Amino acid sequence: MSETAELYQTLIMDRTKNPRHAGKPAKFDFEGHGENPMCGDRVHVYVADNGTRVNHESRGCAIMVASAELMADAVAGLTLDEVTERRMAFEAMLNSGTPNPMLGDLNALSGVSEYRSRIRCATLPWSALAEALGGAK
Amino acid sequence: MSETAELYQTLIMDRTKNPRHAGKPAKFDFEGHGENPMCGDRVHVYVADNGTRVNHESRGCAIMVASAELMADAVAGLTLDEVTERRMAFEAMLNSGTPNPMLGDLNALSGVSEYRSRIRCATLPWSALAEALGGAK
Amino acid sequence: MSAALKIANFDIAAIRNDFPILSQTVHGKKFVYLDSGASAQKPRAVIDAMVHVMEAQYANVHRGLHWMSERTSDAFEAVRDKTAKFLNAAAREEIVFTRNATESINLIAYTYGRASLNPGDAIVISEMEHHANIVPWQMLRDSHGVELRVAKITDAGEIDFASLEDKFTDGKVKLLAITHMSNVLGTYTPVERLAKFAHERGAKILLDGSQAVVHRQVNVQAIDADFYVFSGHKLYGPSGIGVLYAKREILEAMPPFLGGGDMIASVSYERSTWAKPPYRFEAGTPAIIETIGLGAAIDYVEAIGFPAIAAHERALTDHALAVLSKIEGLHILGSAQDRGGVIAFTMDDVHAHDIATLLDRQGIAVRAGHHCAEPLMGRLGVTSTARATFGLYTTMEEIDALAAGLLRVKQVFA
Amino acid sequence: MSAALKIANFDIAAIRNDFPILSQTVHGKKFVYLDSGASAQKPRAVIDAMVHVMEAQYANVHRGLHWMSERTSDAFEAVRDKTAKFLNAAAREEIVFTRNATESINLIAYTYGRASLNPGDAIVISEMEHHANIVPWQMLRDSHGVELRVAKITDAGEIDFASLEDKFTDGKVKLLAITHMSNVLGTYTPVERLAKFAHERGAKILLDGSQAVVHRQVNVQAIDADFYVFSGHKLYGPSGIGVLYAKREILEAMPPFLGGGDMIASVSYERSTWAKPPYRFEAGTPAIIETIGLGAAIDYVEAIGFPAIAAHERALTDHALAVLSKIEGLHILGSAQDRGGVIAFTMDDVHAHDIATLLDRQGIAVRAGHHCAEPLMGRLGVTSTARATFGLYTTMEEIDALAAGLLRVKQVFA
Ligand SMILES: Cc1ncc(COP(=O)(O)O)c(C=O)c1O
Ligand SMILES: Cc1ncc(COP(=O)(O)O)c(C=O)c1O
Repeated sequence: MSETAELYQTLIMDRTKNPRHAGKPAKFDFEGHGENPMCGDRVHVYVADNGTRVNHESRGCAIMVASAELMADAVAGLTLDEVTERRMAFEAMLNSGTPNPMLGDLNALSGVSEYRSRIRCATLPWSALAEALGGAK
Repeated sequence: MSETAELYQTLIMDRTKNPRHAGKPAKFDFEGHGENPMCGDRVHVYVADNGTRVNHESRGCAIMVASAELMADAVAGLTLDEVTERRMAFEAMLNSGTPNPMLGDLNALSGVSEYRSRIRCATLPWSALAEALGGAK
Repeated sequence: MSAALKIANFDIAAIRNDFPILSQTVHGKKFVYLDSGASAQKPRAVIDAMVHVMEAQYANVHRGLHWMSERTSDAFEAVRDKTAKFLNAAAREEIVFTRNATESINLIAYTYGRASLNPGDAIVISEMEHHANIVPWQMLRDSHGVELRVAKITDAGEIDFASLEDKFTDGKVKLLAITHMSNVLGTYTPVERLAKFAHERGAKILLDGSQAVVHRQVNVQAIDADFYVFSGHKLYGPSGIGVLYAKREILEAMPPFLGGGDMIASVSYERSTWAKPPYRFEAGTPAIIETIGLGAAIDYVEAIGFPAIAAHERALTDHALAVLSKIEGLHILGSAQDRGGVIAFTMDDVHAHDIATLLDRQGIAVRAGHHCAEPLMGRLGVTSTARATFGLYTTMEEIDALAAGLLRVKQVFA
Repeated sequence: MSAALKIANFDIAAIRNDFPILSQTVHGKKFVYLDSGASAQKPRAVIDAMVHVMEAQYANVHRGLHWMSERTSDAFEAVRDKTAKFLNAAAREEIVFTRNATESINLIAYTYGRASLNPGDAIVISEMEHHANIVPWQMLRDSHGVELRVAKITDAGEIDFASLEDKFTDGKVKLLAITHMSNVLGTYTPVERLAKFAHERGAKILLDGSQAVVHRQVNVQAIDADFYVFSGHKLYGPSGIGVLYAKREILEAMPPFLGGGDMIASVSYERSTWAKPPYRFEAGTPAIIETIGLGAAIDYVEAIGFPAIAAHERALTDHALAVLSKIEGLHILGSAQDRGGVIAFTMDDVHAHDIATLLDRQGIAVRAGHHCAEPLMGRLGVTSTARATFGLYTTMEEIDALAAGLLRVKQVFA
């Protein structure tokens, strides 16, 4: 099914099916929520251990779950400013479809740029994270 | 101006400019009112002398005034049933455009059939008359 | 595979030729449009009718004495006659033109609702309504103090008459507002029975015909509907035009909705008086071109005929239910006895969004989401579903393509 | 006779070629359309844009994840950007699509009016409003207990600022709702001054731009308009599509108008929450094809450019005022300093209906009646008038044809 390879590639499918950061941790410092009213999808993000661990509880599509997973990988241990920087670069990459070396594995989501209505799926975990970190300021 | 001859013919123009039945009589038996909300035109009809005389006060277009005039000619002295019969024949003639021998001079208005939006102008005096004669029943 | 071809007078190839868009490709694949329930494609006849107005016979309607205006008014008003005949209304004056079904329902809520319902009165809807038949009544409830009650549906997706009876027992219900066909479950509701039910209990009935009118001959007099609404764009007509049918005596008693030109008898600063229905409810310049387009759509559908359309769609639906239920892990929502060509489904471990995107990559357009029926999603225990809907141009092959496409989706998620 | 040809970049012959309908004949005569103020004709570009949607790129908007729906949504939303730019709005979210100017004004009355005006507050309109800017306020007055005040116009047909001042003295006025250009007198109102006037007195201002937007570049930020409304069909666009501009913070605070799909954030039976503007005010399937047609109309007008359009219409109006005022017994209504191509007139001893019918026989389309401005007719001491209105395709020759036609009308009534 080559025509979908660019979006539903191995990395995304793998992380959707075998999430590494799913579930609510026993202890956490901050939490944030994201919800897409258009489809009812939602994600809850937890930041624990001084910002070195990010978890999510997700009810949504493969793109959203994979995005939450890759985000959790990408932001662990970053400063607030660095998180903001990643988020902006990530959104720019989703809009343009051009991978950005700084984003590493997050570039696996660049295919979303061809599906404008799916961009929200990919950004939802980041909104939830921003809400969580709003409490950290 | 031949192209308008069929509607604004001599009889109509003559009766519009020199009405014979215009004005409110000193004494009358019945009266009725007609008004076209779309343009604000109005006609008031008076029936006097036992139905042998019909007058009108008109504020409206040439078609309406001529129609009121020719109506006043046509119905003077008729019975209620005959008036109703004339009215129905007149309206049928306006819709079809086919003159009806029974209608005499009223056939001068047959050109109105080509101007659907003007049919109301020609029938307004007859509505006013019907209202007046409603009181006669 | 060729069941559709057996239907008398129904030449699917010729019909597809009437719809220019169907020969498009998407992502280099044949375009398979299974989203007609959201909005249908337009036949050449509708496009041509609209072009004709704009090229040869256009002016504002009603107010003009000149030739173009008279001809345009005639063409516009002829569609009112046509629509009245289409629904078998008793009179042309019972047809009000709106933008869409949504506006039609809101018009009723704002006029009939505010003038004829009193605080303490109740309105009943069902669990399978579109937001268009929920939100206007909530707004009326909140502004006007009426009560909003929701009658249950069965697990099969049919009206639960026991629950309905229950909602009516205290005698407060003045209006039953209910769909004629669910846009999620495909259920046709028993409208004659519902109308009788409501009338026997002193309530009026409003039917949301948005989906039904496309698939079945509707006879508002036989149903004894008080209100019936639909949208032109789902009936192969233009966007921007909808219909509200209401019984004459109801319309006569209704206050106006929007104020402005054409809906008045006279205007003075102190007091204005209203035109008779239907004009009382049509303020301002109407959707002239679109109304004429709707007329062409009605002609088109009637030329094919509802017996043939219904038979074709019956065959499509049967086939789709058969092939889709063979796909393991796929769950079809609803199993009403009387159901039509609207099939919503979920798949184990695959989100509806992903189904839609992966099908789209194969040229197949389906919808995914809550289908403007969030409360129904809750009732069904899902948050969103994929949905395939059929039109008169849908083929058996397209349904097979859907089934094949879904198997590929499963592979990706295997 | 060739004044129009002197305007840079304005090739009237080429422009007329863009409008297929203008080459029609009526009663065997060249078609002279002088009724653009009621509704304008459509250029090929608008017709083509609508056909393109229906033939190649159509689906319902906003809710679809598939290619056709995404592309249609993009095309639809691009018109919102275009319209925002056209009016120089500060943000695309300030543009709400409606059916027409009439619905736009009613939307404001139903939402802003009911939520932000209180019994005892007053609304001021002028003596030269269209029914669309009178009746919605009367309805609000009657349902909601606000007061409706009418500021006078001068005999020339301009806003009487002394009278306006008078209406505002008690500080109760919360809204000034006034036309940007009279559809009878052709008067342009001094909108910047009016906005400043209203704002200094604590009132908001709504401008009815139905006529003005066709002839002049509108800049809602420079005007500082709170609300601005117009219809697509007068701007060479399709019927069935209108625009409401409102400042963002005003829209944000407004409750919804119609309830249904697309205007919600979430729906449950107990409580629904509303989408952000502009979607909050766009319930149900919008006029998709018509919105895209409006986009093409805006492109068309902007490609010609308002400087050229305004210069052409200025020349037409000057010429028309000159030749018509030479006709004995003909009376032009209004003589504002700043006036445009809308000329209403009466003739001694000839009713407006008869003028229209006799001109129509010569192929010339003018309007006759009260032009949806009955109270203004009263102010002017007439019951109806004839009216010629010009569009960007109107020629000097057509104005001469009108003058010649009117002389023949006089002959018939001589
Ligand atoms: C000044 C003015 N306001 C409002 C309107 C109403 O426009 P519409 O009928 O398109 O809603 C018109 C046109 O009829 C107009 O000329
Ligand atoms: C059952 C039902 N009711 C109402 C609507 C609303 O139709 P529209 O958006 O055309 O107003 C729809 C379609 O979206 C529908 O399927």
